Amino acid sequence: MSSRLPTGGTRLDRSRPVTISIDGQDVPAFVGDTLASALLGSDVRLVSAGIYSGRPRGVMGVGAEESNAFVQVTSGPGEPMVRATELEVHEGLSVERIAGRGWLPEGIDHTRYDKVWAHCEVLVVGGGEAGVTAALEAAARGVRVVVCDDRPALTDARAGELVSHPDVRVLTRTTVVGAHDHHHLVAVERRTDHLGDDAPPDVARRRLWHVKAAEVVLATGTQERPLVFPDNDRPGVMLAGAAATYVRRYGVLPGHRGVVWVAHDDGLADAVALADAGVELLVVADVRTTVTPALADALAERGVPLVLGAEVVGTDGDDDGFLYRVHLRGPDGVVVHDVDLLAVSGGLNPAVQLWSQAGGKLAWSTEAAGFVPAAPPPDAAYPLSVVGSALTGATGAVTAPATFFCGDVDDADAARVYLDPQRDATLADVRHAHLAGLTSVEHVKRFTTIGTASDQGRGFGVLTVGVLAQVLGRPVTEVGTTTYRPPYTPLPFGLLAGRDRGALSDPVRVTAMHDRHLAAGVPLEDVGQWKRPWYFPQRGESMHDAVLRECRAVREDVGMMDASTLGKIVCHGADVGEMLDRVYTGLMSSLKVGKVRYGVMCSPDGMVADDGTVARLSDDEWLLTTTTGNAASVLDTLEEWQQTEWPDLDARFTSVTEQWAVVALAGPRSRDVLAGLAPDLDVSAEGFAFMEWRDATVAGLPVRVMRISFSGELAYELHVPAAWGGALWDAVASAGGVTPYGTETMHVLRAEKGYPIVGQDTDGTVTPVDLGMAWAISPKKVREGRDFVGARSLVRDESNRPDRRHLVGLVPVDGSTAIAEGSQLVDAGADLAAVPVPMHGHVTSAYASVALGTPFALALLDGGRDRLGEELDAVDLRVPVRVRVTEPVPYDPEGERRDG
Amino acid sequence: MLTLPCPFCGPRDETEFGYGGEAGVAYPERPADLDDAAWAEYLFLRANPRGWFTERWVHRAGCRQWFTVRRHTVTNEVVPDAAAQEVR
Amino acid sequence: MRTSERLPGHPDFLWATADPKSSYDVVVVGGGGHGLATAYYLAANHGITNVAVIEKGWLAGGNMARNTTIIRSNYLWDESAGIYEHSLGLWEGLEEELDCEILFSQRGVMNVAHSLGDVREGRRRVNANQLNGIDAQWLEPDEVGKLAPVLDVTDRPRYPVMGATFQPRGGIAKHDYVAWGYARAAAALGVDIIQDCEVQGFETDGDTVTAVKTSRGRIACGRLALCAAGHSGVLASQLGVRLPVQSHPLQALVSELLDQVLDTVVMSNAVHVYVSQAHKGELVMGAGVDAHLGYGQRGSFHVIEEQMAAAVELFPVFARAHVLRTWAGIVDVTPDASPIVGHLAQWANAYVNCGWGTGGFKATPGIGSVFADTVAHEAPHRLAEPYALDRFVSGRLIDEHGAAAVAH
Amino acid sequence: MTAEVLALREGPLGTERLDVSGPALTIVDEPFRTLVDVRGTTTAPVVDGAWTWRLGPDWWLVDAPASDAVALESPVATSLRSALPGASVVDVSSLRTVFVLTGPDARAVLAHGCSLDLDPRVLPVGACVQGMLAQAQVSIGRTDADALRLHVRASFARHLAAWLRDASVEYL
Repeated sequence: MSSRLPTGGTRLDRSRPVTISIDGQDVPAFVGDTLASALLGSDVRLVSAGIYSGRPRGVMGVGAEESNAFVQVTSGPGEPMVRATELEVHEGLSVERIAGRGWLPEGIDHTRYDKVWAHCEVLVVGGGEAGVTAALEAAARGVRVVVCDDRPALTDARAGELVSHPDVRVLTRTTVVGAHDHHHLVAVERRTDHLGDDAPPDVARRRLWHVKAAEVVLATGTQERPLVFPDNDRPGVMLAGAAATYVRRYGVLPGHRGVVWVAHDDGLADAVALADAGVELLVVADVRTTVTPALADALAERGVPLVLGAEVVGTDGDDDGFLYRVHLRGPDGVVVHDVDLLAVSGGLNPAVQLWSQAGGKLAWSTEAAGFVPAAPPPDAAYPLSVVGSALTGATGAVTAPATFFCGDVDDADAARVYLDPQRDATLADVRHAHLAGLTSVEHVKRFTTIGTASDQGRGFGVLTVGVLAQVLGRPVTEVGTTTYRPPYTPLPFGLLAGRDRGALSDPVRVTAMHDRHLAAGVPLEDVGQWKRPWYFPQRGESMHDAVLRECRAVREDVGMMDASTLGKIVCHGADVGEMLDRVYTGLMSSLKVGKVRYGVMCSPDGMVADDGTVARLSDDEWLLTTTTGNAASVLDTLEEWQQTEWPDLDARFTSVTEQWAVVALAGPRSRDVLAGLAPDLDVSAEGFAFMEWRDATVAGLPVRVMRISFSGELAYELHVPAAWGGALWDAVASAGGVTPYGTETMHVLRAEKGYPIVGQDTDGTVTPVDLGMAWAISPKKVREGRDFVGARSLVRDESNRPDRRHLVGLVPVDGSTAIAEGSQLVDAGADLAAVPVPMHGHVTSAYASVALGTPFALALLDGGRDRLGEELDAVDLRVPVRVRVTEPVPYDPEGERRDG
Repeated sequence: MLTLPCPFCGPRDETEFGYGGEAGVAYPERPADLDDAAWAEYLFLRANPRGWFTERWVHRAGCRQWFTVRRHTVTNEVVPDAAAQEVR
Repeated sequence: MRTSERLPGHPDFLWATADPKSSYDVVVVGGGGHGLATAYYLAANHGITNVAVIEKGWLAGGNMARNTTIIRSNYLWDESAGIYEHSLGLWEGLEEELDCEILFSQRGVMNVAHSLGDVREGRRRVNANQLNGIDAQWLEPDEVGKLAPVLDVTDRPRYPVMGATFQPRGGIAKHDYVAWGYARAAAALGVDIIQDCEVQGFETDGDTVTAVKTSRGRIACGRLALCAAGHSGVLASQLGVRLPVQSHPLQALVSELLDQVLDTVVMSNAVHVYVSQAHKGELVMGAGVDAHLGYGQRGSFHVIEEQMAAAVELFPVFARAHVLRTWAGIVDVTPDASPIVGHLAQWANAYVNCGWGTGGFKATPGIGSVFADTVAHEAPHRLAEPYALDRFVSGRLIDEHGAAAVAH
Repeated sequence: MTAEVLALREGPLGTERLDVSGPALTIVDEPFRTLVDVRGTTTAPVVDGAWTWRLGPDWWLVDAPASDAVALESPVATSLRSALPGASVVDVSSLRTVFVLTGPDARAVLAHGCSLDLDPRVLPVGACVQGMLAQAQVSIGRTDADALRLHVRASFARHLAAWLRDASVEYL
């Protein structure tokens, strides 16, 4: 028997019937229905079950207050734990019933999720009468207004005026879920969920709104709350306001024969509406002993008996557990009624969640028998106000704790008084918590899990506080409420990720030569956000072989690499030299124009923070390079010191990392290659010495050439404005026999020379001295007592303990076994089973070396500089490799190769 | 998301800023003259009040200026720091 | 419809809320996990039962109620491995010790590597752990995929999985059960648990703290033990001590209940998320701390969004899960990301235990026993010695930043 | 909506961009097309058709039409540098990639990934803001009622282009 009325239903489009299914059973519906209204309209009363008890559960409410009816959507992309009262139907919607717990569909969710930022002077949450009034008033002031409402359309007569106003943005199907500091409000707009397969493919299904508002007005209305009694969870027990709403909005009779039990005037009005719609009301009961006469009269006119001072003391279920009898205790004793509907209403809770989230205080109102907004959030710079019924709750409510909060139910019955049906938590659980010694509402919530389910206690929360007050024998005001936390309604992870998925999840940074690398099919390494060529394999070549070949080319011939990711900072000003003296350990102010110097930066606690080169371009222009990873932080550091400590220094810094593409050209034949490309440049050892730079025309392009080496070989860095980076790469590549190499070979070559990589051979606990770079600390500055960042820390006793970890080299004693990065160093022959095994250091870098003819490693070793020649075991995954400690510069320690 | 008052750019989202912790911790005039304890105080000791706090931010994604605000560490109320509001 | 198993219930009786007496041998300030565990071990291990735990709000309502319950001991440095492994050992016997359920589940904790640098650091840590006798393993991507089939180990993600460290003995426990278990056991041994009792100041005599002034009156103390996490700095300042501690919001969230898809704990420092699926089925997740100081127990929403993006990138099936509730704790962070344990500066009878940053929950039994020992013997326990306050003067730091980038 | 609502133009070449900073500089004229030494003595010869965007209290971005010069530094930079002694003038033509967004929905597209308020009442023609867009640092200037000029560091340009394509799909 269908309970769909032949006419009516303000949301329905009866010209558009659709078919949906639940657990494979087809259910007819109309566009405009929710799943809940469609199921009620077809007398499908079972929607879900208790998570532990398996007790049948039906639809209880009509909106976000719903605490029972959650389903798994299985059509479209699928979605777990969807509230039936807010799920709009569409042709083909398919759902499955679940017992309090959903599942994650397999596979990638290809849904388009979207975000938008909006700015306004006034945000109005809620588009009912009070909200529309507030919005129109604001709009009349000529300011930007955003109105959010979670329904499909505004129903207020003035909605058209509002929507057409040029400075008003009305967002429907939009729920404001978070009120964060400084009036940052987060809302979710459901854009195509109701369209099913008709949804345009390009339109994002859901959109997360970030609204920044100068002022927020909450017109969020109220949420109906139930009354509690034994077996209050049966399908057929509904909220009275919800029952009336199903009639009005969806043309659905929520039952045919019913009892209404309420505690406030709005509930009586709902009873009148149900009677008018054709529900046979056997009796309307009110917990109060007096009610507004007009409402009593209205019921009397309809022949509906009204019993005052009454309460439901239990229900009976049929074989399926569905409601079929109500036990109502009135002044004349308990009467049993055969029904299929019990509509209850304990009052209307002001929807104070956003108020509370924003820091507003709540106070118990006896009048509303609920928590109402009290003191506003402390931050007066961000005004927050409440209008309409969200301020006051229900009308004509009275406090009647004994009935409200089920005080006199015996313990056996208390186990069937559900205070959180979704979690199957009951009055008995609250009593148990009390007996266990708990007195705080927060403890009781955790003990019983009440209020932790999908509805977050919206329906039952106030009742739970009342129940607890009763159990504790304390006033409600002393028990207090729990804190409301965002989000107001659950948000999909995917929506929060928005576009930040896959390739867009973190920016991919590329150099000017990137297309060349892609065309060459080069494996790329993630270096921070950058994609860098890792190695350049020839056909069929392994990484190992490719790297050995590339290394050999640089050591014996000539190679090239894309070094564009190096951080670059140009410094202008009369005091740059002084500034650099203060932030580098070395002396920079003495650097002559045309020269380049290596530099180390420390943090104030004396640990190595970065290294790079400093080139003096003119009297007042300098170019710094930084490691790829620290480009941003070095600029930040320079600006911070200059702005906050040394504003008197004339120094300005501009990042030019992407302005310059850089080709590193390295190897004994690099001079010849450069000479061929730059016929006008004097490349002789005398004319262009190590650690100098020249501006030159290279392959017809404007290039700044620096004679710098990160491999120990004769080498140049060619810096070109990045617009010509590709052209320069092509020119060098076609210069004849130049082998391209990647980051792996670069690492091998620098390690062979003992050049540490900040962040690999250091970890924030290593000083320049530990690295064997005492030479990078200017003796002149030390002699003259000139400070630099980190200097004071370097003279602490701790910084000079002889057993600090020093950078050393390692080679396998057998000359062939590879050493693994991350190995820990232990005594040679140590019993690895006799834990703890004392550790003396660890391997920071390790490679095969074609130049050395042996694998080798760099390591940080306790007191390492005094242990040269000592044998240790380098242990990786419990496998020891016997190693000998060496100087950290295994290759060309005299530096004879840098001039070619 | 906090909104911070950049003295040059105006109020902007927290995501554009870098945090600089307590304001007014000056680099010592002559670090070499400090004993280890005094130096450690400069390096590591910062106020951590539950309440009003004067702190530094840098508008990293904007004008790159450092500035100072007073913020309440419980309520997150923010007011520009009068002493530090010399917009150049 | 498939129903679920109920979690084990709580004991019939937990603890009786006490009113303060005028004097105690030891007053523990802070009724979180550390304070309760300290009180319990003072009574259980050292026979000191005239102890009060005073808590300004409700018991275990601070970080204990707000953390993501990850337990592991695979820290890099020997000092850290020492205290956390001691703690893990106690976790393994805790249900028996406290005689109640704590839902301790040793489902393993993996920390995923996404770059060559992550791999290097991960291997370094595994090797250090193994040599310290800690059950650490290195997993290749296919092994990661077997342990966590919903984790995408293909090359699709922006930062593909290149391996992981794994500690099989790591896992999770149920935080309320743990705190209440300690409270119950301590109360049973005579400890007074006093809630809604806020410290307003201290009385001192020479180098001795003689009493705690509270919102519920003066409480004389023989010894004072501060276990107030993010509020430690505020308390210490009332005794004229400055602590190198900064208090930051740390956010976390849970999803709705879902059928089990993840049987281990997964952390990613590089992609900045950590997640487990708790006993009832909810995904419990967190990310990094908010940059600014904050005592408001809330953080900024963009941190949650970034964390969700990371989660969906690593676990594509999570896209359809829902964030049910978010919250924040107040973590107290030191300059070297290691805790401060020991004497409170010049005070002869005052001790401090703070600065655990994101490591506090997993340390609970370990530091409870070690701190109780320190207070009982009026000298630092062997495992607490490295964590003395004076390390910031000497510079002998225990830098666990690598471990704590996204610890837990 | 028409197919013309949004136009993207990307390219490292075609215009010149200069980063100009220094305490001695200010802007005097309304269209913000001239930089003047604050002492009022020297007007920088910013070429016709250039935009000068103010990025900070003493920091400007000069956005000038292209020259054909093949040089380490653009000729505009060289002339500005000599005209503005004491200023820091840095050629960032290759550093900053330009995206031009035109059409009535240009602002709406950016709002999908940018928390900046780009309302013309807040950002009038000639004004510029810097902030984050799709995890990249950008500056956005308004050149016309329906036209925005967006600068991003070149290494992020492809990422941003991909993002813009995705974010604008509902508008095209």
